[in-house]
Amino acid sequence: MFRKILVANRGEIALRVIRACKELGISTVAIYSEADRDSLHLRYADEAVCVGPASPSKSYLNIINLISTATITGVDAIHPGYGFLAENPRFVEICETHNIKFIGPAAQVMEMMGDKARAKKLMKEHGLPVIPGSDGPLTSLEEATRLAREIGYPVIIKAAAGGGGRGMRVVYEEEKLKQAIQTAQAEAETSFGQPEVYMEKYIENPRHIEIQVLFDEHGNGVYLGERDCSLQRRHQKILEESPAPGITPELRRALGEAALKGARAVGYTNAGTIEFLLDENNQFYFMEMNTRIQVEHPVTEMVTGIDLVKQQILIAAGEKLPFRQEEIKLSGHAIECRINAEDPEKNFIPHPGKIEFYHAPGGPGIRVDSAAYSGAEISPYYDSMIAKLIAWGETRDVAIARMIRALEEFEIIGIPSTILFHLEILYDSAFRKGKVSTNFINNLINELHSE
Amino acid sequence: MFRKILVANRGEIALRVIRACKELGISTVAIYSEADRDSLHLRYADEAVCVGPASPSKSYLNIINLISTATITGVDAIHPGYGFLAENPRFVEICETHNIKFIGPAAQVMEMMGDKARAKKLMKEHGLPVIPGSDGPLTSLEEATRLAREIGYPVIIKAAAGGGGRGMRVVYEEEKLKQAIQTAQAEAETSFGQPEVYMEKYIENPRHIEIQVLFDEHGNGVYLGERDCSLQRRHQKILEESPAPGITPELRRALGEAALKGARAVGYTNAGTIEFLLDENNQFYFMEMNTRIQVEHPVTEMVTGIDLVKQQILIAAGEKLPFRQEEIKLSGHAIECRINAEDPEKNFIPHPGKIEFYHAPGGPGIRVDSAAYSGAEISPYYDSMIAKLIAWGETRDVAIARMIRALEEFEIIGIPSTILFHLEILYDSAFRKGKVSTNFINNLINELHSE
Amino acid sequence: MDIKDIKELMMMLVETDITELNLESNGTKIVIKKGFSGAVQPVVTVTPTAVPVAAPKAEGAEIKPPALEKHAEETERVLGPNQMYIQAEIVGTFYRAPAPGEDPFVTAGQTVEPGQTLCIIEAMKVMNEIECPVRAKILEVLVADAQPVEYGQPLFFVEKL
Amino acid sequence: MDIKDIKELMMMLVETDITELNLESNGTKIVIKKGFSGAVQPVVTVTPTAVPVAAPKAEGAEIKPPALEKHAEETERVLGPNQMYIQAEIVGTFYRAPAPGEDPFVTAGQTVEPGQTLCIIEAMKVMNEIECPVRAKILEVLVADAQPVEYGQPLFFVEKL
Repeated sequence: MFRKILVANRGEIALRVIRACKELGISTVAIYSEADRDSLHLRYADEAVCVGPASPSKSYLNIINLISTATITGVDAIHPGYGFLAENPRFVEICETHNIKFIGPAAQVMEMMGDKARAKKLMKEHGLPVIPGSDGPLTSLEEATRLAREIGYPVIIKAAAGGGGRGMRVVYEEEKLKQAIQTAQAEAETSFGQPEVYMEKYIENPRHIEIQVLFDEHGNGVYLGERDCSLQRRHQKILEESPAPGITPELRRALGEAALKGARAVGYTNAGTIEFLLDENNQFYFMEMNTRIQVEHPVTEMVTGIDLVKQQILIAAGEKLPFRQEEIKLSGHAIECRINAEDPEKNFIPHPGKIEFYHAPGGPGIRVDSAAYSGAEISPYYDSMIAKLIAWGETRDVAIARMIRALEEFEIIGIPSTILFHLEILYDSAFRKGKVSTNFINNLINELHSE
Repeated sequence: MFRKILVANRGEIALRVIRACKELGISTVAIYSEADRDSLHLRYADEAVCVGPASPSKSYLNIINLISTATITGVDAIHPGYGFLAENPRFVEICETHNIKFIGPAAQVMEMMGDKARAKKLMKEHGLPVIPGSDGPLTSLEEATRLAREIGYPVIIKAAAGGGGRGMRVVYEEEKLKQAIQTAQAEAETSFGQPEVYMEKYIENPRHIEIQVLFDEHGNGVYLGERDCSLQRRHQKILEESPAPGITPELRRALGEAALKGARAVGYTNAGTIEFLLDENNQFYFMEMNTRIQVEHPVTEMVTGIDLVKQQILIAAGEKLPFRQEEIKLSGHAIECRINAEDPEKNFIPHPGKIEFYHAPGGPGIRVDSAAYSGAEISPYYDSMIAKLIAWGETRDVAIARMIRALEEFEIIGIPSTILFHLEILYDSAFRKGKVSTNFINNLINELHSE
Repeated sequence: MDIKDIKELMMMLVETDITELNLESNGTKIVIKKGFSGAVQPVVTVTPTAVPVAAPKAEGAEIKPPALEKHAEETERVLGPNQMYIQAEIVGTFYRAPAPGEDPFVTAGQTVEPGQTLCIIEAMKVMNEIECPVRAKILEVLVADAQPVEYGQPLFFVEKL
Repeated sequence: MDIKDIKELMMMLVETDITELNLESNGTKIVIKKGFSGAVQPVVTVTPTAVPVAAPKAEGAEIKPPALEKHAEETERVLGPNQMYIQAEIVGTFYRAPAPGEDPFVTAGQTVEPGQTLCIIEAMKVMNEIECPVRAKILEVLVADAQPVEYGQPLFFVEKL
């Protein structure tokens, strides 16, 4: 087992990893930028090292300072959290070179799955259903036009690298195709440094369903049910739940087995997530694989009772998975609301600033993952998440009722937050019926504006 | 179902009941004394009524003002929480007279079980094992002397009414018997207004094991596993856990069935707890029944997934229990630490005052039930509990590790608390091995003092 | 020493953790203080109540506002000499008259004697007559007939005579 | 001092955290105060850091104190004119000499030229020579040989020449 772990992240996920380490009896080294001197994650760690100025590229993304910190503090392993260097294969390689265990998959697996077009091709070869589309980056307008006719409009143009909605365009008719490709390429170039884009069939009212997998380094793998992450605004997840409403045990098994097959095909190790798109006929398509712990991992933890971050650490330390597929039982229902420092009244503009007063909800079935406290600053340099609020209930209805009362208890004074917007979601009758799709949030916002 | 409930309590248990009501869609009326104007429980309720000055006898125990509040706010039911009027049969009768449903057992059942000597006799008649002793209050020194010889020293003298250690004396030899009885009688008179005391065999190194039961009003009853509440200081519970370490499934079933038999014998309804003493040979003896929700109910909720306070409300509303005994499964292990505003360095003297800064722990497996916040006052008029911290883990070891890291995260600044004392318990090797008895805390305190 | 000098000194306070500077010029008397001035320690400012306020309820959450909280405003008046409140000592329903349709016990402007009945508060079906503790002139009746009152709620605003 | 000067001073109070300014003119008596004065707003007092501090560890919790946090004290010195720190720009191991056993690059009291090597910081097995940015006199070497340093940690206390 590891003796000491460097937590190469900040905020709530750094805290989450530190908590897991403490419970496993492993010492922790936190890193922080000059803007994060008063952050909670470095207070909870055993050691803390300043790795650069506020700008992420000079601190949390500064590989030299991170590796040097790992060396001088003598850690055995690095946990990357999510974001920052979590999906950077070069960083993984450098860790390997320095005999520091990277808690995640191997560099070449990460690299393979990081290239979305390549990953899709690979998964298709291994028999996973994928959305019809180009087999790689589009090379010419002629090819694009022909392909679009073949699979039928609407189609979507997406950047080969990156995500988060940048470099994406939906095209409903041929005359708009050329311009859409050009705009998407320009955005992709600006955002990710690579202009390559690919095309696929656009699915209306799709659901975003993802499967959590765990693979140890001895070839054993399990899936831990699914998460419904359909509630997104500009491709940023807002509310996630597990299990997904209305999913039958058969569909769950089919999704889970597809995920295991895909992960096994690339020799995946550690925790990972396979994202699927589910259409209105319950057909699912492989979208991409995230080779890290996800923001929304707690909903899976709540319904399985399995601590995913501890499992990540144990797997990286060479341990075998302590459970087999048939031992994993889903119990009840969990929902996560991401409470962000954003102003829903003003187009969800991030609103950094000082939290004058902070009081988190408690009581039965409530979990709060947050690095916030009374007096904490939400820094403009990093993401605007204040807290993840997770509610568990025996049923989805109980979880919803519990989440509502917890949101009503939550006190964040000093900066705007998305608490009231989450209440709008939870009171929405379509949501309560489980009628969710990736269009849900936009529809809700339009409804609220028209009122 | 009830439309509106009066919560006849304060602090964390008032909040607990309000949370359950909110999740069930029931409106709430909070009551508060003049000393509690800034308390959290009245902020979270839909309505709040001041019922008197700070002194409990003039506010939270003021039956006239409570019933009048119930009438003018038009509630259907009253939830008494624990303490205050929760075990007062007269109050239950008055509620009945005013057509307000009291959420708890019937008045006559409460009265029967409230008289400890009578309850013990009754349970003995129904075949529950009881500790050998007097069949009722001691009537003469001669009788006491004869009885003590019969059952053998050491014996313990206890007040017939009340609890909490007042009116209790252990006697190891005959020449101390007379004085012990007189002192216990005097204490009983002062504390409970009744001088009656009874005698029983004193068991060395006993464990306090209690069984949670739920009975609906249609004759259905279940037990929800046991709690080990052996860790007590002066008969005040400090740390509770479920399941009890080292209890076999057979012993659990025997305890559970004894509890069901006892409760059924008196026609018990709603949530109740049967306390047993477990000796070093795993023999158990009925001690008493608590006819209310207990402070430590969350550990049972954490391992069963059942919301006990919601069940109390549903039962009182006439619903049938939604589960049968065989459907109740215990999963993992839960520990509760009572964080009190007491100074462990100064003989645990309660230390009311202002909480200048309050930050509760979070993350996986952690639950906090508390009415505290930054700026809250711990009032000298009421009990000194700041928070209940509950940790769940797959195993007892995981729960202990998690509780330790949560205690280390817990920030209460401005008044002393028992946080560090709880850490001493959790690091103790005997505790970690599950070697607990009601002498544990005293032994630990003596050890710490001798260091 | 001119305005520019003073501004410079002030900027030094802004940029450093010096919190206080006293200065007399000719006799050269200087006091410079660092750290938090006065008796105040490091502080975190919060909202005026320092108590979590119930979050605004979202649409659909049909929740009644606290019924009996408004009287808090009442007690915020500045009392003149001899002015006082007569407050509820029990929780119940306030009645101004002995029975429906009858004249109220007292009205504003009236002078009442000690022991004179001011109102009735009904609690647990018992009609409790509330007596005036002093000789006083009723300045204002603060609660409407048949309204619920809580403990400590001001019922009458009076002037002691 | 005219109205414009006074307005200017007032604006300074508005824009900064200076809370009090007294001033007498001819005899030059000035009082400037910063921080919370007299009638402050509602406050919650916390520990000096205003940040939750790790709870004291109980017996058995063998936990090492934060290794690299002590240098915070260093930056609290009051700098004289032309005095400055040379700080670490990378995280790594600090070496005073080109190789073990050799003379240190610089010692206290020494004058160094711009571009002159002050020390080496080893990061990822690369020896980074740290050069002096200005002509300066070394007043103090703040880190011992072969010690780890973090970003922004003061290495040398110097006086610009």
